[in-house]
Amino acid sequence: MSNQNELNMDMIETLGPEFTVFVGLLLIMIVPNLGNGTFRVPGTSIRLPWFLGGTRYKVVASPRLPGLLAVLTMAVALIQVIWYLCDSSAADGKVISSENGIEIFKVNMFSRIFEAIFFAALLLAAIASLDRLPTGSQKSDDIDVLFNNRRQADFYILMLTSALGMSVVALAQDMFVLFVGLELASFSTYVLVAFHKETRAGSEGGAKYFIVGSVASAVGLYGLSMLYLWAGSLQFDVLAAKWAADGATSLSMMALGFVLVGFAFKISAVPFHFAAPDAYSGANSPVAGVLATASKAMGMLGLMRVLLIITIPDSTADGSAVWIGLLGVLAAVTMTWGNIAALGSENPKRMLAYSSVAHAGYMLAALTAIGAWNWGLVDNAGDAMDVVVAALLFHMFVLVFFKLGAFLVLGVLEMEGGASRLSSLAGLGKREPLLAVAMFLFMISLAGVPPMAGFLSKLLVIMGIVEVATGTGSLSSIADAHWVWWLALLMVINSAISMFYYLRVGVVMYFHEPEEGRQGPLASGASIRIAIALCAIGTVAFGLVGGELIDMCRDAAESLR
Amino acid sequence: MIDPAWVSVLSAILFIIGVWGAFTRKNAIIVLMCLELILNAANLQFVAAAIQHGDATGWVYAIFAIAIAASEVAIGLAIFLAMYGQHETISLDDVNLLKH
Amino acid sequence: MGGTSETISSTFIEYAIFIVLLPMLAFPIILFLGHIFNGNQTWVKSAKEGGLIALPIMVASFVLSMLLISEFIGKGTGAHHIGDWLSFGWMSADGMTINEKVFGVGIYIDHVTVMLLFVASFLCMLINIFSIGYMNTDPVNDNRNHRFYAEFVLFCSGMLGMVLADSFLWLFIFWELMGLCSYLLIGFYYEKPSAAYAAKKAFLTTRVGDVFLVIGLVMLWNLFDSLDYAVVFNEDLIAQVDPGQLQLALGMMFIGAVGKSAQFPLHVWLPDAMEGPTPVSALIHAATMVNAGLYLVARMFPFFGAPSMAGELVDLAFIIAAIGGITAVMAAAIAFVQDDLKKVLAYSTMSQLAYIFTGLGAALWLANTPGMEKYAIVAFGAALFHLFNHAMAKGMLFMASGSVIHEMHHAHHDLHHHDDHGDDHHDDHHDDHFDAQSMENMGGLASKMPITATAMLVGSASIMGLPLIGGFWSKEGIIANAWRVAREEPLFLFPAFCVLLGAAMTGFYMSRMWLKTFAGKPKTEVAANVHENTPWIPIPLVTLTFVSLSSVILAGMMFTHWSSDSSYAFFSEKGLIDGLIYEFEHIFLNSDAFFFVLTYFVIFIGAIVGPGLAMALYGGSLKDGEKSKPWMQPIINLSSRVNAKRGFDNSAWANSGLSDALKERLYFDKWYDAAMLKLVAGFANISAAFDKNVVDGTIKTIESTSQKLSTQVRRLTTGSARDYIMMAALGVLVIYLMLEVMI
Amino acid sequence: MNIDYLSLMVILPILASIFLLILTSRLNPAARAKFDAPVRMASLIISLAMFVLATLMFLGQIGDVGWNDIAFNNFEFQESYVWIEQLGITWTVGVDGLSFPMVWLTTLLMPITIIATWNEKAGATYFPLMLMLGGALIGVFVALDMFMFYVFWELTLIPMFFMILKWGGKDRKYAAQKFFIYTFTASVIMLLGLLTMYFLMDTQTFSMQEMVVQASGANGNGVWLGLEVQKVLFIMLMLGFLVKLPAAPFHTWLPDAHVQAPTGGSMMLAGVMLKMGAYGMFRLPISLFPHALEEFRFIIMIIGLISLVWGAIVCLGQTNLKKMVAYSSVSHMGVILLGIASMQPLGWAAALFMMFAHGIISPMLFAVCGAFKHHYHSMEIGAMRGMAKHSPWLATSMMFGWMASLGLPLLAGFVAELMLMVAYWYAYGWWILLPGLVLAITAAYYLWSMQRTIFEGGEATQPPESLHGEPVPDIDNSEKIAMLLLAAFTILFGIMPWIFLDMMDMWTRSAMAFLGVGGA
Repeated sequence: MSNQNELNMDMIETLGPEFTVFVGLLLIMIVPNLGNGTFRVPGTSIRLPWFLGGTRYKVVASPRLPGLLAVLTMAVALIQVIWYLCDSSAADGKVISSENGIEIFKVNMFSRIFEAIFFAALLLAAIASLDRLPTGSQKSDDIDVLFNNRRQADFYILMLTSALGMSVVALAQDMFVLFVGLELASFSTYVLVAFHKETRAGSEGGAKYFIVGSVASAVGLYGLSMLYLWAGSLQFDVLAAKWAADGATSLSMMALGFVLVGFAFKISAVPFHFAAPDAYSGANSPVAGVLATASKAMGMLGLMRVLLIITIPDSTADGSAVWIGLLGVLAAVTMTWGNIAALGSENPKRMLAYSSVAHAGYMLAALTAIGAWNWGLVDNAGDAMDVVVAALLFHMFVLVFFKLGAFLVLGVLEMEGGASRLSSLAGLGKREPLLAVAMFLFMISLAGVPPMAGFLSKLLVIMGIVEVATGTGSLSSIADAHWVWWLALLMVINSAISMFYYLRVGVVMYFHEPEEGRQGPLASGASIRIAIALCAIGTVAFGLVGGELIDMCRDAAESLR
Repeated sequence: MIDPAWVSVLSAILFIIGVWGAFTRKNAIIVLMCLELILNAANLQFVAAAIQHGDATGWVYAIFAIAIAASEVAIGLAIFLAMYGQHETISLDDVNLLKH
Repeated sequence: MGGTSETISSTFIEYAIFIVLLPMLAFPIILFLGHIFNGNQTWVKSAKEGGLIALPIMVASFVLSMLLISEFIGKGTGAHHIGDWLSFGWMSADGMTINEKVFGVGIYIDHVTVMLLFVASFLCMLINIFSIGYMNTDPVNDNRNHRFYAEFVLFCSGMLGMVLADSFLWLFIFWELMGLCSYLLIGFYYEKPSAAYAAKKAFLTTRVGDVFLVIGLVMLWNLFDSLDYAVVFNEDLIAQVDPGQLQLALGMMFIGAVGKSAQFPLHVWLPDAMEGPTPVSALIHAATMVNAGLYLVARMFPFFGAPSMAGELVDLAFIIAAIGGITAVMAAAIAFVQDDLKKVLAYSTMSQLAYIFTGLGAALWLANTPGMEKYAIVAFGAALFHLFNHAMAKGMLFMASGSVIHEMHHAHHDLHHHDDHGDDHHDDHHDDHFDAQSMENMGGLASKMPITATAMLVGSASIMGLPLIGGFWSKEGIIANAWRVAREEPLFLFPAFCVLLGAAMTGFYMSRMWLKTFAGKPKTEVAANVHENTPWIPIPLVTLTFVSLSSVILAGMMFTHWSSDSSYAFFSEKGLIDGLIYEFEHIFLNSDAFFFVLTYFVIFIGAIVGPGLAMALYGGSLKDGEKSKPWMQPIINLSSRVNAKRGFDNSAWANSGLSDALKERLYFDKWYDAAMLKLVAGFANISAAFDKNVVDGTIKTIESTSQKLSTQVRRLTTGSARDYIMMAALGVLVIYLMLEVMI
Repeated sequence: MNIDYLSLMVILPILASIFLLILTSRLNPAARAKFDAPVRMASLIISLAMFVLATLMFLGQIGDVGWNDIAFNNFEFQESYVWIEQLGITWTVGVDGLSFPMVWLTTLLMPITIIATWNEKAGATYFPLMLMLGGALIGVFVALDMFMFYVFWELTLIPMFFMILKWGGKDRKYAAQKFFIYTFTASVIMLLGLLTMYFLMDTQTFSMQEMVVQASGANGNGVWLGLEVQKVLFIMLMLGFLVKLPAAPFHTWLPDAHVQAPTGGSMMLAGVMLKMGAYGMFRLPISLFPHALEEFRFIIMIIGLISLVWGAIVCLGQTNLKKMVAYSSVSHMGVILLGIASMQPLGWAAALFMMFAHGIISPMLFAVCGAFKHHYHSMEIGAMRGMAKHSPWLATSMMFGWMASLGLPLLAGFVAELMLMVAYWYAYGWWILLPGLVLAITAAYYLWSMQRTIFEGGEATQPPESLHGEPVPDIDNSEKIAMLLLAAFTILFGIMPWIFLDMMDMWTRSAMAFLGVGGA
């Protein structure tokens, strides 16, 4: 493990993806503004070209440029991340610390895989957005009018800043750094959600998301301050040591509770999820997709950092984490609430939002299982954690494909004129068979039907839970299993409930006649279709051959310890 | 010198006021102000804790938090402005097109 | 009885399977050819729409059967194991070992088989001939006779297979096959709702019996681990079986026989089954299939005869006899009031089958009672001989009735054609205004249809048991043996009285039928214009007349001592003449005073009281100037005289409640229908509704409730950001409270 | 040459189906209609090839297998490949006396179904779905890896869902969802049971074969995993299979699915898909938890009885032809449970043969129903009478199918019923009156429906209004071929049941000996 505290090539290599994003950010800011602008040397009439402003060059004036730049940036960053992931020795365990030895960033498989999730989600969203932001505008109340040349750049800048913020969260070794990254990402997403500010729904969704989100993160910040009060540092290792030494005090519990509120909002766990459906329905679909995948993964990351690093009991200790009961209840309520609410939802985006709540419940259930990690685990207490964390990572990774994919399909419909009613999807099976098939794949993957990736991920999660619950594998009756087993049962039952609304999408697509005026194939949008195709391929491929990814996730899970 | 504990109490009071205000007030701007209250409560706590622990990092945290609060307000106001442009109100209760 | 049968080797038993297979293979061929050549003139004329394909097959079957019979009659039993049909594992009760068990398939022949085989193959062949005359000359059957012949040969295959089978399993399999054919043939005129109803009723009623038969077979299998006759009739094995269990098993099987042979209380299907074409009635519902139940009971004989079972199975024997007794009287009584020629015969069939059941019951009782075994063979022989006589006579009677109906119909058609000159002369066989089967429309046909009338006369006499003719020998035997048992066992007085009463009733209703049809003056114009001119039909009639008349010779051949094992000797040791003398002596000059009186009493009531009453009521001379054949004319004259002298008005009786009840068939059909409709169908409808509303309703309620719940849950998302924050705050509060509780 | 024929039989139809579906997906409806005939022909050829393959396997032309000597937990044509190494998941295929008849049946029904529904609309999509369904079904039967089994188990839902949804009747939307959700719910609970079992094993494995070895090793002297656990896992696993079977009271998805499904869907659903449930029971809970089976045999028997009796009684109250047949399926599936509960090799063999026989007979019933609907545009019993006159082929087929279903001797269904009765009486004595009663009720509802369809209908009865006065048609040639084939096989297996019964019998015998269950 090497500590670094100055900017050098090694650090750039270590933080390669982040630098890439940063460079890309600068490029998007600068490149579209390149022109034949000159500046006059003061006191002279000599005008030196400084290439900013003036008449912009034709190449850089292309409205597509910011998008392409963002896609390029994200693609490069993703490739870098994958490179690191495949070559685990390259960047593993590298720590960036401040001069007084405070660890700021730590690069390991765990953070890398989250970066991969973030970049993948944002890359797909960016690709999908390429066609969604046409230049020029035709009708005054058309959503397309929102996106003029200038705002192209804004949109992608925000995407890249959120990418940056998220990777900071992934890398952070200090709670406050994590929080700063979280805020950076959050602010970008607030604005992205409100990017439709010229529509009533867009501005409203943005405002609500902002209000609730910022209250949540403010509470989180307050929690941090209490933590700081408690431990005198916000370093993870310091906090963990302190926790191990002191155990749960009311101050630390309260502090951690507040911190968790901030993350719980991000993963939209009940009862912090209320703004999510509004935000998803107000935002445009790719952004909503990002919220449901990358943003959620970010919240999950925070939760895992706090719960699994700080508050996990010693592996030698006999017992479970203090929060296990709480998290168990939260998980149960969240998954059930989400599914029940989604059952009758007539707005597909809200439905997906509620389904995302339910997925948060599944993930919380998995975390709960980790809380029981010392349950009868004689051989190796850490194993269960690895398994469950790996399952969670896998789940969040593949969720990018089918959750975002589903939103992107709605995005295609939005380009035509809205996807806020289930009936917008009507007749898609006839109009766009491939899109409909893709959507159906996403839906059954969300529900967890083999051989989709969603099945494998859910299977892994349930396997993780069951493995923890069964302990050493000798039970005299099922009642002797840890109670998290019942969470697994609830989870499968919830999967069955969720089948109802996922299938309904299929039914609407294939059964219902299209709405008035929505006949024939949809307007072509090559890039969004490419993104959807990628999602579909990912959904099927990771379901059939997810082995490598599972390996990666396992490595990542081990590096968390 | 004041016992840092009292500062914590003060910050707790501020926090409670802030949270209370956040869900009792309809006016978005006032909610924003309540948000600031919560953030400032955190700042106070940071500072107090920094003194208590004799650790300078707390100060740094506070300064960062102020910057965050500032940008939060900027974003918030921009979003509310957009909202006002569409809904012609900044009452959070009246902006409920999206629900259920 | 008792005594192991001598197993003899045989050449023809190797080929016996073809007796069954030939007609079975003819089934698809006729069906297929009929489908292809439907309406083709060559097919209609030369092949008689399949009739002339079926006939050679049936002749071949008959010839093969006769060859087989010739090898076995009076000699012993034979078995030919063809192979294993099913083999399966059977775990012993301790769960330790799994043994291999099999259901075999093969041929088994003993004297019961021989009797039934002859009856079946002979009548199948004759009725095939009759059918060609009957079916192919009626336009209503055009273009669908091939279906008739196909189903006919399939039925024959079933009947012959049942008889030849070497295990109860295959007996049941062919039994069901017959049931299917019966169903199809009763429903031959599918467009008639009454035929459709009758077909369903027949199948369902027999099915009820079959269910019990299956259960009985299953029980039997569990007792013996086999259903092969060779195994289950082994006395050593029978000795190891619990008699109570065996009696239950046999009792269950008997219920199956009750259904198939139309005995009380599963008799309701038989009269309705007359909706089928007359050859079907003759073959299936009089001569062969209904005998299957008798055959099954006769097959049980070895169980009753086994020494280890002595005295254990008498209850079942009594039940069999009692069911027979009840049915004998009941059916005869209903036959009093039927006007439909075929219905009278149908009830007569029921009644006569009941006789045989009583006879078998008595025989089984005798076999099962220590000390009485020696009489069992006489009772058994009487029952089987009656089966033979009845099959021949009733087959003939039905064919004769078919002939009458056929000619009536033709006559009606001709008249009809003359009357309204073709403005509406489509061939509607089932003219609402004219019932060709009703005796009320007949009368005086003796002169116009001499062959038919003769056949009918001989047949009726045989059924009635007029001395020396047909059923006389066997009926006397049955009644005598029933009484023989009754003398030992008072319970048997009931069936014994029943059969005695039945004898008189038979005399009445058979005479009534013949007189109403053939004597007196034509009651309708149609009856006055009847001619007997259809080809093919007389052949079987004449043949069977001679068979019935020759029963005296058969009696001399000791048919009355027919038994299932080799203790029956074809042409008893004494030879034909000695046999005859023995039989005459035995019947008319019985040394036992009781039986001596009984014989003459039966002759008196059956041959004098019954017919005399019928003559008094229904007798009458032919139309002036018409003469029937000399052997019938005296009877007609006598009836006319009795009628004139002793005739009385029976309208009081005819209008009485009992008469109504009999016309309504004692309300059995009504009650059964009501039970089906009200109880079963009602329960089924309720069940269906329950399934829909409650079982499925639960699912639907879960669904709709969760939808409602969803609405409620989503209502919490009010749309106001303040509420969201408040919910979150509340949530946090709850969480902290929970933590306080938990920690 | 070493070809993995079983995997081929799974993969080939699925890949072909995906290929055909993608091939025509971008075309507009008119252009796609041109593909109907070629796609149909391609599907038929593929399915026929599979049938030939399976038949050659059976006849020993491929592989030279002694089918009647396969002992329990031994498999033929076994092949194994690593699938997801990280989880120990493999792609393992193999067949034994339990699964091969079902594989063969599936390959038999695929071409027959395609022929029977030759003129189905939108064939370019329909026939590939049929192929996919067939492939997935075969996948279920040949899978020897728990994961693979579950994957194919669920995969079968998807093509069937679309078949109901796109080609179904008026209420198809509801029926398709109900079908999917109901069975999915049960199967996820089964999945949880499987996973729990997986983690309780000493040596965790997804291989069913190794699982059975492990389980029987422990069951021999004690109870594998403990009786309590075994019972819970047994229930969880059985739940999934009981719903699929379906057994009362979980059967209500079936009538809806059947009534709404297109003919081909119904044929496959009744013919093979229901059998998945019974197959799964034998393959997993029974093979693994014999002690729990002993504990629950009476309850299983009662559930079977309820299905049997209730299904039959409800049949009697139906006025919809297809619904009646659907409930009769419920009734017949009860027989399988009775067979299992009898705990005799004979009873198990009866259950297996019932699966097989019903797999041939019920497609015929549904083909008849489909033809009825297709030609008379109505499903109500009594809407069309006198079929014997105007539609002799359909009438004959109906008569044959109905008779086969009510257990007429020498047709396939009888053998199973007879064997069942024998074993059942041995195990449960006078309870036999109830199955006996059902034999009569079954006859009653079939005869009742025939009386109102085949018979009657003289001059007085008018064809239904739905025909709009057009002449009443008999069935098409393609339907005739399908019916004839099904009838031929019904007779074949009725007269010569040993063709597959022997291997089933061998399986049940060795299974019972191996598991150490059975007897009084």
